[in-house]
Amino acid sequence: MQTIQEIQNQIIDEFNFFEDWSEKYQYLIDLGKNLPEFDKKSRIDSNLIKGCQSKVWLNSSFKNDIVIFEADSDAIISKGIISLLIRVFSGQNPEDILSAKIDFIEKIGLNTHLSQTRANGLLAMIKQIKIYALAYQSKK
Amino acid sequence: MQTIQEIQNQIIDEFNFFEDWSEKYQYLIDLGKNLPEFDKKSRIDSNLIKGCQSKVWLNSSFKNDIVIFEADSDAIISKGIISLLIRVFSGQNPEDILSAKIDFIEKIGLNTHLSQTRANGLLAMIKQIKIYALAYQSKK
Amino acid sequence: MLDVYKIRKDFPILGKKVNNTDLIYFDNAATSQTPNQVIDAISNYYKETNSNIHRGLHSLSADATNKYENSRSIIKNHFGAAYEHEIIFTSGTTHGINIISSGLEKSISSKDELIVSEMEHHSNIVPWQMLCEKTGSKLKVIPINDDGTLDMDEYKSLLTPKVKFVFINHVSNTLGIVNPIKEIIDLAHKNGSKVLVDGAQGAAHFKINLQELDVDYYVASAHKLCGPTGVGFLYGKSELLNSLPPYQGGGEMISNVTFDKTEYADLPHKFEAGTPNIAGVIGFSAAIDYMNSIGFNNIEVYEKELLDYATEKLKKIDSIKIYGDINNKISVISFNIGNHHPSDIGSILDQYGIAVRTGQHCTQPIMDHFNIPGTVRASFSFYNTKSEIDLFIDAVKKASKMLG
Amino acid sequence: MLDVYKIRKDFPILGKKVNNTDLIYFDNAATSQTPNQVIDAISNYYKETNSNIHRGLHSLSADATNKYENSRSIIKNHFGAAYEHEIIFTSGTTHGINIISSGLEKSISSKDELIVSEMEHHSNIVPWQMLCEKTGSKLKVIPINDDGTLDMDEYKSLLTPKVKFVFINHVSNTLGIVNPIKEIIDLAHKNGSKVLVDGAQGAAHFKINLQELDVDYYVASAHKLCGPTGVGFLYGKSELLNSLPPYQGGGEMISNVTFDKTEYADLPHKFEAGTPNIAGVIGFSAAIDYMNSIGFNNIEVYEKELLDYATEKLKKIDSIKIYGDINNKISVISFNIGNHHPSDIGSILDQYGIAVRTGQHCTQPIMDHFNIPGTVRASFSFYNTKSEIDLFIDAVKKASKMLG
Ligand SMILES: Cc1ncc(COP(=O)(O)O)c(C=O)c1O
Ligand SMILES: Cc1ncc(COP(=O)(O)O)c(C=O)c1O
Repeated sequence: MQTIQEIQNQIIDEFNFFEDWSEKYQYLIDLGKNLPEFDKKSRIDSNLIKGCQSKVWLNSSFKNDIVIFEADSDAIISKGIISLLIRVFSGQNPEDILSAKIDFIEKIGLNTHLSQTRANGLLAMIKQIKIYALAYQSKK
Repeated sequence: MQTIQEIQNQIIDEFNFFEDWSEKYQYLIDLGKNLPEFDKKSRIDSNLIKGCQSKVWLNSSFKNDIVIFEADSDAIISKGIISLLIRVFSGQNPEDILSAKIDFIEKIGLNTHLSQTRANGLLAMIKQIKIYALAYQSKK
Repeated sequence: MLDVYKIRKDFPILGKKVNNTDLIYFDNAATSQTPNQVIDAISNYYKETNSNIHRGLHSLSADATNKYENSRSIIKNHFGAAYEHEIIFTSGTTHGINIISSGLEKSISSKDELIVSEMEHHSNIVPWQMLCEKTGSKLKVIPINDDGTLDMDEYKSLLTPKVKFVFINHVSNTLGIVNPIKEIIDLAHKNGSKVLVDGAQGAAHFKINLQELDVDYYVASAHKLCGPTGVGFLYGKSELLNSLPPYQGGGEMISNVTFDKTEYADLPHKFEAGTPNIAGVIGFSAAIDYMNSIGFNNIEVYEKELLDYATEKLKKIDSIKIYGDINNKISVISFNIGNHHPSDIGSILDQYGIAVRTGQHCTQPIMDHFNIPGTVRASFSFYNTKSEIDLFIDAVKKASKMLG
Repeated sequence: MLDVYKIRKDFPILGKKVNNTDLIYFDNAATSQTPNQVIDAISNYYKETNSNIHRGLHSLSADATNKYENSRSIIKNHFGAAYEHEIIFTSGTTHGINIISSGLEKSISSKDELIVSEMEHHSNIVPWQMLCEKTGSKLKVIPINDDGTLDMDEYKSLLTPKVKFVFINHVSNTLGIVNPIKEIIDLAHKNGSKVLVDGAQGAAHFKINLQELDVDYYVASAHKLCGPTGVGFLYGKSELLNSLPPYQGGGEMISNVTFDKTEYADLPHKFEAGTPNIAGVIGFSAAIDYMNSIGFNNIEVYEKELLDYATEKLKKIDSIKIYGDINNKISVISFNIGNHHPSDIGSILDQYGIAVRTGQHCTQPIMDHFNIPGTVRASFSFYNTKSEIDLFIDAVKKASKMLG
């Protein structure tokens, strides 16, 4: 299993190949389209992340000291971004998730998605991922 | 009887003699000291003008189509200024009081006493003088 | 006629680069940009006049007081109020509405009804919901038609004798639709109801005369009409404002304080507790002066031209749906393209340096009406140009194509 | 050490002429002056970043949001709050106090008692009188001693189990006296009472740590600490702020609006309805940064030096009476000379270009205590100089002589 930092570096490398922002966005859109949609019953309010302009649902489970995340969104670029987040966080253990420093979003140039606002959900989403990890950690 | 404008002009002329502000203020202070104080029973709240930082009491009476003003203040410079106002307005008829344009205060350089503020009472005082005049006019 | 390229020089931000391209600012309904004339009025206040007002007798304080009160006159004159003291400075539209909603707590009872519309901004819904909760009164809602206009027949039938107040926006921030507020006010008055108009969007785009409208209360924000943030005004008819209790307690709003009894000051001070946003108020009046120097008629004509130009071009785009596409509206276009999420379109436009707003625009009930998660909203101002619109149309097409 | 002549260059207004002489600004307790660093922060906001916050996803809005929220961090760090969301931006001290007084309407009952002091600013009296009127609760007053200090024995005996809240200023704006708020807070907490501290004067002159103070609520205004008008903050412990109902309804403070049910947003947004004073908040944090670059320790030491220098010289003037002439005070001197009316002294000082405040300073109960119509109040800031004080002393002597 790769570490969180290794995966982030890999993503950064991948994005470095793109010549301009439109290629990056096209890639995110493709990622978004390829991320399987939740079935209706997982798109429930208790899975909804507060603070997203688009709706984002996040689901998690915990087995063998490892957290599995699944997510969905009604906006496709958000879906692309969260598919990257899932790639980074899903399959890691709670401790590593909690201590992770997430820098790939800035480094691949998606900063505006990171503004400190309730309306833009990326920070809210990372926070929710960490809250899940904390919950699982304390369950152990 | 001089008109309101004549009296104002006279006051402006008098103040033109002074070389600097301190002579003007000394004159106002002297005027203030010479204006007779109200007796306690005229210093009542119903004669008090709202909107003065220092307290100003204004009294009026009406006889032979002429309004007589008396005033007092707990601050001496205010008293000096109101003694000028009395000189201008007292003994005039209501119509002339109502239509008077008061410009001597600016012209003798007491503008700061004219700021549009409740705390500085000169405007409030002129307003009250006009209110009295209006009341007497409508009584006729 | 208005010389837009000359005007643009007054707005330093319009020369800015965003994401390596020229900024195209089409988010004017959220907040307008600020000309040098306003920025300088604020800076100069701090450089030359800054002082607390009303209570001081030194020259600086007298100057600051005069500038502040002179701003009140400018705003009173511009909006055609009868008296200076009918203009209360607030921190914005929301604050103005809340002064009234909290002021009505004692005079509204559980037998009374209040009317809002389905197209209100949350700021003109939530305070009335809170008032209803406190007083037990009932909130009734004028629905909108599918073209976005108010259902006026429904309004008339909602106007029963129980209705004490009607709360309505002058112009919808989401749809741009201009409501027939004169008719709404007249009908309400015949019914014995009072009307508060939320003028957050109305005040910025055409000249209004409060006395002719005969409106009871009117509120607006400076930041929507080239003015600074943190300031706005509440207009109320004297006798109504006088009948309300004060909103906040503090300095300035009292004339006498002892522990036994406190007397409140007269209008407008009764509602302006504490040190006000002095620089903001002075900036506000500078903004009004600035817009008048351009001329509200010119602004109206030119913005209409931009609106028509953009609407026509947008309509040619595949699967576009414009909400509130009627004639009588200001330069605001809310739309969606196919099933694309508005935030996806907005994110891509941002990469082209184009700032539009996406989402619900604080009007969730409108979104619920159309059953959509939000819209893309482009709103133009008199400093925008047709060539910006061309670039915008181009970018919308590209975004739609990227999203596939 | 602090280089006052270098610092003065940051304040353009200090070079101003008033009545043909150099301005000497000794009205700092009413409002402080604004350095270029703050003026520029505001101008630059309008020139480069101006946009509505929180709801937008375009770059400009993201920038503005980050600057706004970053200001919250700066203020949280400076005042030592535990969390960002414990800092609520207000339009000033008065607004902050009113958020709490209106928030307590439901939780205070006619059996409860509230405590204020005789030296409070009207802003920290009137809202509690209004609260008592609405709830039937009782307002009790800590008297002051003749040296201006609080009668702490009386405070202790007022602190009965019925007391729910104590409202006290950190520093008296009229007397300059620094109250023993740590002791007041600890006694209140032992009694099960909460404490709101009015920090309008406190925040500007020394560094405070909210967590160490363990204060429940703390309020202040930016315009008293080199910041802009129309902005301030309310600090509250999370659990207390969470337990209060929202103050105003509007945009930003809700998370979901339908006509059936509206959900309120989390802290701090719950209390920040409507478009906030974005430029003001950014200017506020620039002011904090500026003052920290000078150093609050340096400020405290230097202002004490000015205070001692002026006090000593003033005391030599015939028939002068200084109110609150104790050791533990900030650089504020309230005085009268003989029976001269304070406004007479103030008017003459103004002719010398010296701005002092005269009157009641929004503290009528203090005036009633000393049975005077008001005082002359000279308040110094770290950008004032000893030679200004020399000129002031001279002018006071001349004024006294003129008045005879
Ligand atoms: C002790 C004190 N409390 C409250 C206030 C009110 O502050 P503001 O007018 O900024 O709301 C002041 C300022 O005048 C003050 O000095
Ligand atoms: C129609 C309408 N009402 C109210 C508001 C709220 O204005 P503010 O945020 O300035 O208080 C807005 C602005 O967003 C608006 O467009």
